[in-house]
Amino acid sequence: MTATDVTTPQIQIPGVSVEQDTDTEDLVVNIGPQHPSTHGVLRLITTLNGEVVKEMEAVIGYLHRSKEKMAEGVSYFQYQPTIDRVEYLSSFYDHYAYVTAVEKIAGLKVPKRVEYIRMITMELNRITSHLLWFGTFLLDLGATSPFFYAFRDREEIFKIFEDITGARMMYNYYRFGGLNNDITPGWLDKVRYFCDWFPDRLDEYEAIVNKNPIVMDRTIGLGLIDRELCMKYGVTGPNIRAAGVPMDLRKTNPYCCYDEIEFDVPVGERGDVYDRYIVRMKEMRESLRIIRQAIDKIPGGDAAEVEKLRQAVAAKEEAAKAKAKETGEKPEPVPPINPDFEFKGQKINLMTYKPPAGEAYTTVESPRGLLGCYMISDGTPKAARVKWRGASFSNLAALPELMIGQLYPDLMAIFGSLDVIMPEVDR
Amino acid sequence: MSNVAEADQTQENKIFTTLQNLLESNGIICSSVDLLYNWARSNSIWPMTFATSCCGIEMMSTSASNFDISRFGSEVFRATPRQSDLVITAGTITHKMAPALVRLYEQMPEPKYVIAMGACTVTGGMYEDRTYSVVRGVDRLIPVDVYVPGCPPRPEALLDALMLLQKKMRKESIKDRRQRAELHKPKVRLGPGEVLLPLGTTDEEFVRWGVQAEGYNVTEMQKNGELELVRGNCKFRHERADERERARKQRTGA
Amino acid sequence: MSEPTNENAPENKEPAPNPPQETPEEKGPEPGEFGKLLAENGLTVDPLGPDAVGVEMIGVAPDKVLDVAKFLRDSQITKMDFLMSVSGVDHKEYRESVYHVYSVDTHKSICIKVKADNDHVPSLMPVWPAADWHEREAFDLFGIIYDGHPDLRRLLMPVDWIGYPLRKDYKQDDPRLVWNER
Amino acid sequence: MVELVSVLKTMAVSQVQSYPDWLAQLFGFIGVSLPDDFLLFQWAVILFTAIAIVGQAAVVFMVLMERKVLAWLTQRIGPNRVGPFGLLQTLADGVKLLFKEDIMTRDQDKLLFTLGPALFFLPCFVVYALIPFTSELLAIALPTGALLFFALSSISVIGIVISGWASNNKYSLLGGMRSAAQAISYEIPLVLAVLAVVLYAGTMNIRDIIEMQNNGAFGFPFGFISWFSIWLFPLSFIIFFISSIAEVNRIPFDLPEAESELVSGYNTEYTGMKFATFFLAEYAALFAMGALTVCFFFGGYYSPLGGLLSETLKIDVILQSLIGIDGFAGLVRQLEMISWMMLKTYIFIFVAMWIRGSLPRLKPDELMGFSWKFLIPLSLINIFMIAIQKYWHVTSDLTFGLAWAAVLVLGVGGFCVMMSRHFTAKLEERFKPALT
Repeated sequence: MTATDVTTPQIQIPGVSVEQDTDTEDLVVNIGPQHPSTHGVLRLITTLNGEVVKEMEAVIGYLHRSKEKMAEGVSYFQYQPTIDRVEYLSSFYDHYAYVTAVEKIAGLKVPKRVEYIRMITMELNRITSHLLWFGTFLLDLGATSPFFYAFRDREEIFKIFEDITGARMMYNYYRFGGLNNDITPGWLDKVRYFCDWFPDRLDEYEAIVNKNPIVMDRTIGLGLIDRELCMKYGVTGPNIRAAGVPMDLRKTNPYCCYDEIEFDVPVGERGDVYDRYIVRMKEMRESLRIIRQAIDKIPGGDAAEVEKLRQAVAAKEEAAKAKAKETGEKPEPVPPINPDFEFKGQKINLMTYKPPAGEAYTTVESPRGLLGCYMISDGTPKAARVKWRGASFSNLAALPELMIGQLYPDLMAIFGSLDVIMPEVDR
Repeated sequence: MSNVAEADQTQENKIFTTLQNLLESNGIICSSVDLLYNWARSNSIWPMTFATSCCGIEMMSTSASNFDISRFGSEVFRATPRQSDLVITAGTITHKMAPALVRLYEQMPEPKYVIAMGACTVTGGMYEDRTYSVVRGVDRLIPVDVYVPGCPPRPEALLDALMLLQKKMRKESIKDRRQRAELHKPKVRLGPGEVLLPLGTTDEEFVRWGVQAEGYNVTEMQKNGELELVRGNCKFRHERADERERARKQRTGA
Repeated sequence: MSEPTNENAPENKEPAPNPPQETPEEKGPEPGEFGKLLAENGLTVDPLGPDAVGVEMIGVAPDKVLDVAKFLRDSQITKMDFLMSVSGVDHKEYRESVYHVYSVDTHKSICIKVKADNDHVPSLMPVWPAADWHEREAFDLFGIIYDGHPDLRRLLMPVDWIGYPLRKDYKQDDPRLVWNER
Repeated sequence: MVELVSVLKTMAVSQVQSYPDWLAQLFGFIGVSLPDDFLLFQWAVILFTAIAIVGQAAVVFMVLMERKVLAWLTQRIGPNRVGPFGLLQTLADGVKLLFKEDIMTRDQDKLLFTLGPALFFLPCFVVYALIPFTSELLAIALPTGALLFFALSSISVIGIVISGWASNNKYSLLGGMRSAAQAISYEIPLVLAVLAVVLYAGTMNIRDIIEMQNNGAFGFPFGFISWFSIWLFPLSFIIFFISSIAEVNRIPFDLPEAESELVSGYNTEYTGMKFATFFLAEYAALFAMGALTVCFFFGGYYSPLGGLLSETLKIDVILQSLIGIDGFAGLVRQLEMISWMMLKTYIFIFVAMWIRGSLPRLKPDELMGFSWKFLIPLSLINIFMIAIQKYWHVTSDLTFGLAWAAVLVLGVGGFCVMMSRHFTAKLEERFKPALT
């Protein structure tokens, strides 16, 4: 819908101008900072002409928690719990960006098993994030039930996460060059079970929503984003993919082990709200596909098997030591297990760990788009500068332009479809 | 919600008055009214949808299927403060957000309760040190009834806090509650949008939070020192210019 | 599109025309792919070598940064059309504005560093409009003034905030924040 | 004054043809003899009071029912802490709201702010006087009952607009304005849909319409088969049901208080008992609309099993013999009627709640478009068809009746196809700017 479609038509009577004769006044509605559909603390100062938005200004910073200042006051490892709160719906991604930045600067080698586990957790996290988006987006449109269904399914993934990280939302699981702990025995089976169980739920949701005439009527052709606008504001993620630009860092600049895995990048046609919905739903299926492949390919397999290998090596070492004691010779070197099977790379003391001077800008394809972490290390135990480039920050910047000329109720549909999450905007 | 005018607190609730008379005259009626009153309100706590960050997601989880806050009659999340009894401060409160929270609290009708959910609103949490923008505990702004530690607390913890609040409500008397309400009335009346006042402006002109009002160039005014934006004392009472002058004199000892 | 990489491959992959400089030896790092290209087109920049990920960094003088940015955006070889972020950096003596730019077509990125001249840096909004909020943020937190920015005011902090909180010498001594005493 | 009283008296005599036998027997059993004047004139008042109490109870139950149904739809339990199965939950809410502080801000129009909820509440309950819960439990059986019902229920919109204006809140104002626009749009199809029934029945007396339904269409008077309206005008029913949901501001038509857009719409500024008044009135209106749907299309208080219970099985006689008191047969028949009435009404209320749990909200422009571009033309076509039907006395002949039913089905189907075409055309139109 273009701007000219919705603005009030001007009645042309010769000699009489409607604007002069009728005393109309614009209505300034101040949406937020506390409003049910601003997804947190955002303030939108909206000028309405009737129900048509004439002007909009976004005021942010209501959740500015000085994350970047905190990084300069604590050690690299101490900063890690804070990262969870930068973007709490998909905090594995922020951790990944941060941890890789340190690893790149320090040149730490990461075992392949770790990369695979990181990939599985990140993709599961993408599903939780998209599920929450699905629920709240439809809540913004006025449908209540999908919200509850989405939360029910998120709990299943939370159970999977809780097994290995011990937390529902704030995981703090990745470490420099490895993980905090290996996955638990049988965890992969749980993930596999989830992968088999979840597509049915997705089918159900799509059956409720995809062809729902009200949803279609409220979303199709609305909030059009094209490539130009994405470049203008730096819009990324499913929003740019819905506009037909296959910009996905997992494909274009593969990190982790995404280059060893087959997956598609869902792309929309028109770049409207409906396309963004469809792209996100398809992405969840792609994530499941990635997880399934990753489970099959993970080096070492289940944690129990790796543990067996580890025990075997330990037993051999014991035996060699005992033998050496008897004979009085040096113990024979025992071949270690494949380093790819380990969940920790180089052994480091995390509390005092400091990378050498250098800088890195690591980027991850988070559920909301391009997430960047710019880190400058000056060789001291504290980072000189950590800058977060949240995807939502740029996605939100495009909202005022998208909204001009649209109806007020469309604000919720368009804003919801951008999938903005405020802590990532304000940091 | 900036256009919502400040509540006219002089409006008396007639029911309160009549009931108080009843209470003072007859002890038996007092206890039975209290019983009914406490039973009713402790079982229908309507929270406000106030979620700023991470804890907000857990609050949503609490209302969702697996934890189901509706069992306690509290699933009626009202978006407007006028109809809610409880504000769950789910998430960090920053200096920029603080006036909004205080205003929301003041807009709620008595009896009103606060659950400080999560470490950030209890003490400032991980932002207690080394940050410049976070309020160290929401109890510096509004009175808190139940503190829920955790970062974020699990949904079960929030349910527990709700039950604790119910217990607290059942012990209260309608009379005490009224005295408390008197205590928490705002001391200084604010006009609509009067949050920050440049020096020498009339009451009609004002600069809104974080936004440039018409005719003002805040950056420039700040550069030239024309803008004396005072956030008042800890309760965000933004006094008028003369009151401000007096306060400054007192502070400096002049 | 993507070549097979070893497991420790840099994220923003270069086809590595210049492997990381092993022995700079007082010469300073040699210009990389973009540095050479810019030099060919008469735009001299300071080569700062690749960063830990392998992204080429160039230092540009404030008066030249608009030309360099325009060239990087319009050149058919570079096609740097996507500004990822603008970061302010405080080096105590001076402040720096760092631009990370990405190309959606060639999947390469570049880092442009501009030393602020007495806290003044030309705004790159004419080249990349995406810089709008990022530059406002850097102004808000570091006090870097972007000349030519149409609407430079505080973004994250309240309008009446005193000081630039992300500077190294920032001390929070605002008497108005009395509720913040501990 | 005297004239007025006499007019009223004659009205009462004409309305309340005779006081029911079972009631006289009941009073006789208690040992009270009522004066004739009382029974003639004040009977309506007593009945209305009784009905209002029943209605209040129904509304209080409905609030809980809504919460339980929504919980059930989303795999939750719902309120279960207060009383058995949480039955007293609404009572607790009500008492709490009664004791809440009543806030009125400085800049609000105090008179209108107070008047708003009352104006909304009053018509929603007055219409209960017009609903026949049984053949006797009816406060006033006006010959223009249906007309008065819609006239009264449309007053409540004024209450919403007034309270939206007086709140001095922009969200409230938007909500009030939306409500006015919505009411104007949806009252037309609502009345047009009923017009079909009225046209066919030849009366606006709601009780007479029900009685006619029980007398049967197609010359086959048995239970639900004889409810001619639903078989002859299914289209009317669909239009009526959609419009009635819009009329009582429920999802997908709850634009006046769209929570995700307008915070709480017209009642954003209301606290305590004033808000409770809105809350109650909304549910009262929903109940009234549900009851009206039953009256017009589903045989009102008559059993879908025909006379199976009362005539074939003679439960009234059995009960009377069990109790052993004369005069209770009539009472039992009345009880059966009110049970069927309530059951049918609650089925429709449940459907409304079900819809609330499943559908998203419409946009204001779509809402208007749906009414003006789709429902109103459809109901005009419907009336035209009914008029033909009436003119040719289609229902007197079974074969002709069936043929007409086929024509009706074709007509409805054709219109639905047209509708879907219209919809796809609209979508294509929307695609255009994106595709070019």
